[in-house]
Amino acid sequence: MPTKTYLEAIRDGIREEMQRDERVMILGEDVGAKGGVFGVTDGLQKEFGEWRVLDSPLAESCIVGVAIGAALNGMRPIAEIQFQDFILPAVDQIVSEAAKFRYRSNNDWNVPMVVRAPFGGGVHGALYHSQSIEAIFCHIPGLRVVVPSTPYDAKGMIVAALRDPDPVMYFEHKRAYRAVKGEVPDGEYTVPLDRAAVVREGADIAVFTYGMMVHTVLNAAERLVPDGFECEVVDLRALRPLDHDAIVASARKCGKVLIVQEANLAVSVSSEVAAIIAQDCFEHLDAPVMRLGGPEIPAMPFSPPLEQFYLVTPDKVETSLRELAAY
Amino acid sequence: MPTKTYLEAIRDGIREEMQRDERVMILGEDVGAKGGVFGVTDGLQKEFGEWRVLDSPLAESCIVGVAIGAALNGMRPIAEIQFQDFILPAVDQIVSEAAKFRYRSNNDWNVPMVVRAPFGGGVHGALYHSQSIEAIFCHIPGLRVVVPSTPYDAKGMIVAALRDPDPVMYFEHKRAYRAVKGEVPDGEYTVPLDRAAVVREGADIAVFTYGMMVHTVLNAAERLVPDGFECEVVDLRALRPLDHDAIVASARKCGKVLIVQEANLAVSVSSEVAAIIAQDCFEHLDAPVMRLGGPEIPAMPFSPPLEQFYLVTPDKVETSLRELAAY
Amino acid sequence: MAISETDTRGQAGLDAETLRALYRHMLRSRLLDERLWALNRQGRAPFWISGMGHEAVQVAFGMNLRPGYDWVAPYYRDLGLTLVLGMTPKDHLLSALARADDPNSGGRQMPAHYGCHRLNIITTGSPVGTQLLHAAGAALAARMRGEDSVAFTSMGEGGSSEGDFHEALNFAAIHKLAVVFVVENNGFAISVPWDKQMPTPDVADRAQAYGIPGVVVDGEDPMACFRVARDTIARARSGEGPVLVEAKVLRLTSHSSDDDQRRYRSAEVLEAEKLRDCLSRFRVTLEELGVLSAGDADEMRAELVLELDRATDEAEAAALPEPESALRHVLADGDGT
Amino acid sequence: MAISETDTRGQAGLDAETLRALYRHMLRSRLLDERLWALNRQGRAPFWISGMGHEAVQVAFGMNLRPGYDWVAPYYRDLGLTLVLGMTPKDHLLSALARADDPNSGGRQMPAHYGCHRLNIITTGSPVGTQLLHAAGAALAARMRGEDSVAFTSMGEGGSSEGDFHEALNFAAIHKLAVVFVVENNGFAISVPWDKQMPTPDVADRAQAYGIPGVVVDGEDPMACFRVARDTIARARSGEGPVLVEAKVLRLTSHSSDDDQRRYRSAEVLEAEKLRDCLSRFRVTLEELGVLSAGDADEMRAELVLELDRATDEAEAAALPEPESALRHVLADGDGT
Ligand SMILES: Cc1ncc(C[n+]2csc(CCOP(=O)(O)OP(=O)(O)O)c2C)c(N)n1
Ligand SMILES: Cc1ncc(C[n+]2csc(CCOP(=O)(O)OP(=O)(O)O)c2C)c(N)n1
Ligand SMILES: [Mg+2]
Ligand SMILES: [Mg+2]
Repeated sequence: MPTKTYLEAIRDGIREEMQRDERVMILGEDVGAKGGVFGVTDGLQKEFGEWRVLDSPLAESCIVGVAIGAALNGMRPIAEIQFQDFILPAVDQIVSEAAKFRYRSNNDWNVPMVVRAPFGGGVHGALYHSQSIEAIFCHIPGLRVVVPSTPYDAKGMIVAALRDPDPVMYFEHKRAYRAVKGEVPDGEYTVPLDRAAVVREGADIAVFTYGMMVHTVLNAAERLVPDGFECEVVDLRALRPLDHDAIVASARKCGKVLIVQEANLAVSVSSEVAAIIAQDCFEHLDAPVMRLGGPEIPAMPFSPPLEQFYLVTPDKVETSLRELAAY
Repeated sequence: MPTKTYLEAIRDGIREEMQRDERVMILGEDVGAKGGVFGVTDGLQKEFGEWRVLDSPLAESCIVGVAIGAALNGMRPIAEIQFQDFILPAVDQIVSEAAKFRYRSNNDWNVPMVVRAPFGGGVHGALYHSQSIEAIFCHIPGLRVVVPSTPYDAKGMIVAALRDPDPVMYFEHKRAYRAVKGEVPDGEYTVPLDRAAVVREGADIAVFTYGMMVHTVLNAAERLVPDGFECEVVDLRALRPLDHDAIVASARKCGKVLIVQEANLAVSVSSEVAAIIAQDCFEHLDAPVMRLGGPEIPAMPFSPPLEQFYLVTPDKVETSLRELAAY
Repeated sequence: MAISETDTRGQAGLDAETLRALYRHMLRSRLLDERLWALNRQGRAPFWISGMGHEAVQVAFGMNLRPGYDWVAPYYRDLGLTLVLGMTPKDHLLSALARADDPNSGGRQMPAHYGCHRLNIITTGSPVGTQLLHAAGAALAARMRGEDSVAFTSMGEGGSSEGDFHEALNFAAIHKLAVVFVVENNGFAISVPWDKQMPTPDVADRAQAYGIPGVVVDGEDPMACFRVARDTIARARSGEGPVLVEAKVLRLTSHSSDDDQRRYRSAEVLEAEKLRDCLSRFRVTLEELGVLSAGDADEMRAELVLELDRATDEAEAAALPEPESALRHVLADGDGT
Repeated sequence: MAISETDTRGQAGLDAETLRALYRHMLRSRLLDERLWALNRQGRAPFWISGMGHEAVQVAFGMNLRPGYDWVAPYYRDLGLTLVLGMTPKDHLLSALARADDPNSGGRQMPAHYGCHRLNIITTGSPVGTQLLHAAGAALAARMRGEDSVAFTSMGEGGSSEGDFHEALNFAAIHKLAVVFVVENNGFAISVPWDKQMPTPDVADRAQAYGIPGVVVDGEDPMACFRVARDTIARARSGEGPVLVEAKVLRLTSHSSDDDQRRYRSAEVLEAEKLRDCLSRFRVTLEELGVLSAGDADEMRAELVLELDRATDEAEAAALPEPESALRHVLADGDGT
């Protein structure tokens, strides 16, 4: 199997699906000649033309609202938001509209649309190019929210998202684009949009995480091996709906739980995972359900010492794991 | 002390603060001659004039964005959003702007603004006049989010909000407006924006809730008394930041916990309260941390049987409490 | 713009059949609307929001659209439009009574939240203004496939203050999409008068910002509305790009059944407006023109009331939704539910 | 509109001192801008986004505003503006080097996110377009207190596609607020050319939607910019309401240090644009007019480079923020932190 970057895997998935299905189109800022600010759509306008890879005006509500309309009229649009931070002007179109079409029409209408956006920090992106605000969408019934962490999943999930009949929020960690490489099959395959993956097996501590943090956690997990602790690492992948059964299974198996995310903790994915475990694994727990995430500050600052202070690092994860191990 | 409705208490708080402080102003749809769609601002335009009680265009981003600008230039604006459901076009101004001014300017600027909006269902408001989407804002550092449940708190907290130097989201349960009455002192007082309140003491089950659900829970709690169970009911009031110590204290005291809200549960205030308890009260818990809320559907439907199905009622709370009691 | 507003008196090119149909559609909408108010006042329907006074422009556009081929992103006042396109009084009665068979939403939404896939009427929510972008998107898809369908979308003048208004007109104009934007300007957004909503008297002025035609039409003049509808839809269909139409209409009722406009509008003004009602004036015009003869209008009314009575009975007899059905159709269900 | 665009050649009413100041401010901004690029290219500053080519209009407006009295909601290219108002090269160097004493944000934001309470420069975030509403709000407060301050706000032509653009102009026009909206139209939003952004060549056309004056000015012509700035600010200050100014400018660099415009723009066009650069042409003009004599410009430059060198050294010597300080100033802290 060829080895690809996370970014290449996303692009391959999009390109192949565009070749297979002429309804698939991309709408967003700078997606055309520039190929997006990170290069995800590089070359696609040349291959598929100006309409199918359309440079939108600088207006996020327009990008999503137009994508909704196109989806209603037979297209399979990708609405690309340049940075997750800038998705907020489109929140009304996503939450009030896309998420509610099927429900409010009693199944008469649906919106097969994918909203893609890069999130996460550690790239000197400062307050507005580093955010992880997926929690907002994870609260909203009617949406799917997914975050792949590997090139394999990135391709399989973008294809699955493009075939899903409902709106899918597909968030990409921008630090993973070039830093994360892995094997990616040529040709067609999908990865389900509602299943977590156990990416490391263990019986001592269950760690739930997603996105770039999967790699951070895997790194930290290895550091405990010499001391005889085996972590089970669960890549949530599907943030809405969450894979309830997988979460409960790993938490029960290990009895100790750490939840790790880059976003700040309050009212976030980590909160929901902890709540599920507190309700459904009570009799299996051997320790407090611990969480590790960004501090409760508005966003990741620019200056290197501040950015570093914000980030969840393997060291910080290791510290939490050791605390749990010792409990 | 005079008895007032929840609605009158809010209006009294606003009116008195407008009399005391000429920087206080109101901007929103229909706030003027009509006095708001629920009548909260009734009479205020007559008393304070067209500028200080200004009918805005039908544009929520404008309402909040202009309020931010006015706050920067010395005013203490209330941005009134007609229904919480319609706050979404303003999410960018609230989350990207208001919530980040102090932080991003390193304390050089701040936004003393109050955003008011009615939330909640049970009034045949259907999908877009019944929502409880406060969770979105509870995730966001830089905001305060409060929900009073009594007329006393409603007045004290709106005054406190208007004196707070940071943006405060002040959500009012629309069913409480006329249904909830209580004693409200004449004249000036404030209620802190970051403190929960134990509204019923008990040692058997701690129930955490807010808004109209406080009354639903209090009703249900009484039904267990004949069986010898005393619930401690905690009105969270402050949803961001949450009153961590009060939550931990009641949870530890009772060892059994139920969290009740009208909003759907996933990634919500209930999740965060459960996560806090799962982490900080582990050794004191005698039962799973239970949650009760709206179903995971996009919003509360219109038709009476559907609306009734959605609502968290005293019966449903009672069932959960009995389950916990029997555990 | 190219579309001239010709003399609005006389038949002006519209044949008698068209004129009778125009009147009949308007009357049908009005009668249903009155019925829905009555049901509300009797406590049988919890909510109604009316199209009274807006019928002429709605019906005129409806008659010039191709149902099920063209795209329609309406707003809550467009009762008349949906009827012309093929929805029925019974459909809307089922909706107002929140019955399971309400085709708009299965009783999930408030009445007047229209939607019908078969007729390409895009489901509408309550947030004002969002639908304009959906129309632009539908038109984009049609353009990409080389179809000549038109996307119609409408809103009040209040809605034109939302950012989505700008974003939709801008996008449609950039790509010369076949979108007909119609603003039904009744001078009020609930209680807020137009001059607190916009700095110029005409929403149509905004067309200049996008280099597209802006047309103002007297929305109480059905014949003028018909011609503007016919010409603007034809123009859009021929590929000349979007157009913005502003119909000056009357809101003959309070904003909705929850509102009482006497709180913020004077009794004299309200009285005076009744005299300008499109429906009664149009009847007089058509009788003067000989398009309707003496008993015609009354006969039409009687026949429509009959339809309405039957529809009301059927709707009232229809079942409410099952409580647990509230859980269905959040996402596509594997089991087809 | 009332403001006539008079002959842009000749001094046209501007005295030599004003013209020299105009040139000097522009040069100061350019030199700082070049320095910031150099620091970026040397790997000492992680990011820069430039105002090169936009200086004339920025400086012209800056010179006509009253610092600390008027309100300023700028955007990231407005380096020149902030310098005229009273910020210093050192301020921005501290910012670019993410130092603790960066007055914009204490090293929290990317450089070019301007803010200074003392000067009424409202802190800017990255989301495009939001600042226009803040300017309108500041002007509303001023209007309520009866003050004659003006709120200046600026953005690119790309930003004018956002809904907030419409909402801000609409609100300001309804209430005749003293807001001067300036669009620095450089023809590109990152890689997206203006014709994918808007349907007409001039953003100024949008003024018609709000019944306010729309002025197009050659943003590479400092004297024309100065007159437009002077007249529009005076008009706003006198209570005649908002105005929309569009300056046609050149983006002489890539969008930012993360972009390479050669990917989407031809080498010939880029070469040709250099010849239209406001700065070099203005020097020639001023020398022809005798406002600058032979060595003047070089002397100015030498003096400004000296200032810049010193500022660079000081900024590089300044401390980075303490890591834990990241936790401060989320909400007002009781302890005054
Ligand atoms: C985004 C949003 N904000 C507020 C409302 C509440 N609301 C419903 S209708 C309305 C007034 C609409 O006025 P206009 O657009 O002129 O239409 P009209 O009702 O006059 O036909 C308002 C404020 C809403 N539905 N959506
Ligand atoms: C809401 C939002 N969307 C996207 C971006 C990313 N972005 C930053 S600058 C820019 C282009 C701006 O173009 P324009 O307004 O013309 O200003 P210019 O840079 O040309 O001066 C984009 C898309 C952003 N900062 N904010
Ligand atoms: Mg109206
Ligand atoms: Mg530009």
